[in-house]
Amino acid sequence: MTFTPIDLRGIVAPFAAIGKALEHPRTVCYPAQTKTVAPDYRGFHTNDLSACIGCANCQDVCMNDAIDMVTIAQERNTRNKSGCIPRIDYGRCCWCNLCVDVCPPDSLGLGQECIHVAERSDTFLFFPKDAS
Amino acid sequence: MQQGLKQIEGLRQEGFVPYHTSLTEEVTAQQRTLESETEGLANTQTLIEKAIHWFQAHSMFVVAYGTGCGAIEMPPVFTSRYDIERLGVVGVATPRQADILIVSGYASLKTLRRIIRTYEQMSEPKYVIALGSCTINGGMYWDSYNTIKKLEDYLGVDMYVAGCMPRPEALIEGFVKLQAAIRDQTLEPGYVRYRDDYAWYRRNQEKVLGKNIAPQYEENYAGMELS
Amino acid sequence: MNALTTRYDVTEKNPRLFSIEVDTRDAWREAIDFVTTHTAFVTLSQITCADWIEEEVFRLTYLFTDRARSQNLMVQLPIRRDGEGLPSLSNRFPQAEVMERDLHEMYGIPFEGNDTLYPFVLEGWTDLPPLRREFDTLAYVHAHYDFQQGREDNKDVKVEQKRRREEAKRLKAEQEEASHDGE
Amino acid sequence: MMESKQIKIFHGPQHPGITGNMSVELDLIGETIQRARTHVGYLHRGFEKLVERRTVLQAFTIVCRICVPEPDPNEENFARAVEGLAGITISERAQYIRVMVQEMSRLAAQLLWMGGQSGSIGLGTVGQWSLYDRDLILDLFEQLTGGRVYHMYTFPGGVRRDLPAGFLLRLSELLDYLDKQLPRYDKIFFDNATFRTRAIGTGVIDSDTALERGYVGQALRGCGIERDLRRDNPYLVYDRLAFDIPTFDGGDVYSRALVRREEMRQSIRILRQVIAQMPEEGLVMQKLPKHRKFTLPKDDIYVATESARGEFGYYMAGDGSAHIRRMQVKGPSLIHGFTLLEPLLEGEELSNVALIMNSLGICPPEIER
Amino acid sequence: MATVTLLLELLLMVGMAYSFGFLYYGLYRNITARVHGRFGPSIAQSFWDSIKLFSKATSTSFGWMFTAGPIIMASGAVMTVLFIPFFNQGDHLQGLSPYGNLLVVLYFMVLGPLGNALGVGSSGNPFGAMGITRGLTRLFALEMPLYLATIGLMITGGTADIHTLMIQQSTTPNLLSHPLLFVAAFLSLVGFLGKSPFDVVGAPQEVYSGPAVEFGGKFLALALSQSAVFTFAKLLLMVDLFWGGAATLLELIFKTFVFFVVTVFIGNVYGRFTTVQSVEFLLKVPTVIAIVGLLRV
Repeated sequence: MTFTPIDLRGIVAPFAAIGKALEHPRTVCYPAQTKTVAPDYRGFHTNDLSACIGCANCQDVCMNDAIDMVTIAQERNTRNKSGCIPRIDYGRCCWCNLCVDVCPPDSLGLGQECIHVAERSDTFLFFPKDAS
Repeated sequence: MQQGLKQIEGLRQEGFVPYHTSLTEEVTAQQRTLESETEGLANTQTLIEKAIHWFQAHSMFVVAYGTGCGAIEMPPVFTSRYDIERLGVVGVATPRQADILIVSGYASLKTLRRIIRTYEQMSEPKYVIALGSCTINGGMYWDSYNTIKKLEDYLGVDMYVAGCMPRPEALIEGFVKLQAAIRDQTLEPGYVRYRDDYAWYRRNQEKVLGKNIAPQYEENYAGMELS
Repeated sequence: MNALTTRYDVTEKNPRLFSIEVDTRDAWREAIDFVTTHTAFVTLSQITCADWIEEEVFRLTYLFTDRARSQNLMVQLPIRRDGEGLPSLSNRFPQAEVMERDLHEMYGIPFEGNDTLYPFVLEGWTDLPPLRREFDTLAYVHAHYDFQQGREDNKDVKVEQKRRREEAKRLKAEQEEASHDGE
Repeated sequence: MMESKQIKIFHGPQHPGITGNMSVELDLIGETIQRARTHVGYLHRGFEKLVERRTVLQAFTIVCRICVPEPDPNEENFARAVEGLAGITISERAQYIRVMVQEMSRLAAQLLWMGGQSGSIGLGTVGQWSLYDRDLILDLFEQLTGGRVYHMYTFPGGVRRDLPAGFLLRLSELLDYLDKQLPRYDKIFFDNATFRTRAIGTGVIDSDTALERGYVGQALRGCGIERDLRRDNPYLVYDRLAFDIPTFDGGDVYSRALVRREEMRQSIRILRQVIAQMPEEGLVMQKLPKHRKFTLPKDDIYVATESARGEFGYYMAGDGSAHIRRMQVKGPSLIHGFTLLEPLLEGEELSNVALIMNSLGICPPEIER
Repeated sequence: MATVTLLLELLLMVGMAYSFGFLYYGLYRNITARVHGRFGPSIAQSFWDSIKLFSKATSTSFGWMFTAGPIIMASGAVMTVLFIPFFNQGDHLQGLSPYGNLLVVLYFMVLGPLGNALGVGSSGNPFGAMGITRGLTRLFALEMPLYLATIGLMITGGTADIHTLMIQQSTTPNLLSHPLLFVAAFLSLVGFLGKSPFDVVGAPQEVYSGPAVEFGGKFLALALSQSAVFTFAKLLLMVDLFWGGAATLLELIFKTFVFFVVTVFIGNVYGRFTTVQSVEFLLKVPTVIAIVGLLRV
């Protein structure tokens, strides 16, 4: 191991980094300040209930078994032959968008909302937000 | 507690609950009232206890253990883009010094042993944050033979963060909520549950890991068994 | 490449990927010797095994890469599924050691002469080697792990559609009957 | 037999100086390593089993999880393997977009590596800056694909979405920013006397055996062997793009760092060309059958992509059904983590373990899948 | 009566060292954060950390030796502070310095690491043992230049009394009259404060935070507090020896802060040497500088 010749540039140049201290930090100070999520972000599901036909294509394509088809109390779409709408288990979902791709009436979508935090693990079973 | 569970079930049974935040907020609000009625947890703290809880909430040491893929969103959280040190959260190297264990995503069986060992070395009060779908109900590895499905069966988990992977904001939100819960003492901490129901947790652990939970650090570990 | 085509029946999968097929262990040994000494394919990049349970074989693929890293050659060999082994290549290619260790764990193929065949990624695994086709991972999961409760109200949509159609028909019939009675 | 002076420690899995969830078992006398053994399996999820259970198009969502720091080479490999087996050709525009995704992901991975490498010698400042810059790339990915880390964007038959409006403009703004930023990293990191003292002459790879043993990426280019799949075995439209393959002769940690430093500049150069050459028109996604009807013929294929750490290969075999019969992942880390790392660590000081592991870019999830 | 005042003053000195130490630690975190391009925590964050750690319900111990370690460490730091005068004039906050001199201070500076070694050794953690070995090796190399520099000062001043040394600098501080000695001592200070490139002892990426590996809860709190006190003591000693001490509290804060900021910047822009490299460096560069400085005295 040698120190010769003295690496003067290597000793002095790093101090240029101190200049960064004079710049104003560009930190995103969440939660005080939020960054806008990209418009096409793949967040939690939305479902246009007036269009959903309850066909279970989304359930079929989901490899994570994350989608249940559940009977709804009040019907919103007369063309919904099964009377069921998808319910998503966010303990399974991987936000891959495949269910959205196969949706025949294009009712299912992924919204921009993406943050859900809870103390209990059984609060991750949602009906998608109604987008109609 | 039990009653709260039933209420959630009831809400689900009704069928149509339009939007997720309303569901969770309602449920947690109901749970809160139930808990404070039955157990009287809140509002009984003395001033000193309040101060201590405040300090505990505003100083959190996270043990550096990236157990799964969620570990990749931890560097942005801890560095200059999101800078969680603003909230008093810093990373430390060893479990002895730490308060928070982040289980970042799926835990394979081999990792679960190490997680349990890490968790048990941490000094109380300690909290667990579970990141991602995989810790809640198996996530996309729900049919994998080597990952556990529900982390809560094996450890006392305090906060779940949805996502695969969760955004850095979601992780910070998890910390913020945990801080609020510690400060106001509104949660039944996971370590208390783990201590009180140890037999149950231990049984679950033994079910998947066998009788010897501790990792095998015997001499010549590498060449131990030739099959 | 020319040397190879004169001696073996080379299949061209695409302009940069070729494969040769051998049947027996001796032929396999010979092929590997030939490939690594007489052609430019000197790097053992990967050892792969595919389980063809219908044909009762494991199809092993030894992937060789040439010096310029521009072409790949697959040397393929079927072996019996019931514990037939192969000589280890770890003497000639140090990197084969860990690949064989992986395959031994995942398929239970014994590689003769590799003394590092102890557990690789699994710890205390007592079931079938997991990548064999007869190992059912979902059954294993259901036997060993619990899932979250609360999803039992899942409906089979086909059944539901049929039920609702019949119900509608019944309702209509009832209505018609009622209107009949009214007359 | 253990000598009395010898101690055995596990460097990991819960250890700040390890690159991911793995561990290295070290026998030490004092702080000198006598023997190193790599242990993996902490991240084993059985991908290859799960892929067999799913249909081809379903399986695509799972492959990006195989390597967390840079998921895109996995998606690229998977897509190209399926396309190769099913005989799909994709449009030129889709190919350019894929090249763009690859290079952006390479840049992001190199910036992440820079954070790890500087962190391994306790120079946290560099990591803080470079992760910020990486995050800017992730922001662009978010706009493009809808996901920050797991993009699930490159799909058999093209890419899943067209570029959003004004995307290329934002990308070129980012490239300008990075152009200004990279010299700052030179000053604080690559020219830093302490990094040079630590890295020069540490972890030297023998160039004679490097090719035969199947080392890839910076391990090869850092000891003077000019190998890069993008040029040797061109895929997508890399043969229409001009770029250099940087090589350095030292074979040590510092040479590998310099290779990566130069590669970042080359990635920027490639991205600039992509922006200039991107075709205006073109179908980004071919029409595919439904996922249960999409079948692969009974055939096998090997495809490889140059990831940020070297050749990343997939072997894939179809069996005539909608499922994949076998998919095996060959990441750069499998060989680097065992065949290369174990001998390389012997005789080194404990302090250099993190340094060497970071410079090899060992990423455990692709070793054990 | 004088004893009571003295005792009160001693308490005040320790209290001041404790609060300034934590304040500086908070500032260190903030300055570092700014260099990183982020906002950083509140300045009082380190206080909160230590209070939280003291309030931990459990802290694992490995027997009385392990418990004694941090206590010896803390007492070493406290004693060091007590023997260093805060001001160069007046009678107050002189501590025990009239009863001891520079040699006593140098002696107490070694006590802490030795106590640490005692405690950590009994935990049986190999990383802790390794950290201690590193610490003691580095300590030996750090003391060389510091001792040589102080010997130089003692020769020129003709005394080992810190107060006298301070008064002698009223015209030109030693920092200007003996720059080589200052540089040598300052490089050693960087090491003493555990800043890069000499932060081999607790290097998390290497020895898993070294001596502190088994410290949790109250032990870690004690270790943190002693390091805060110790940091201030070392800065104070440097100011006293090379910058003529301080007449007022503000001057004291200013001078120690300047030294502190310089060490922080050095720590921010350099990476870490290995143990061997840092020992070699310390034995070659600062020691040689100190010897040259000593010859020119």
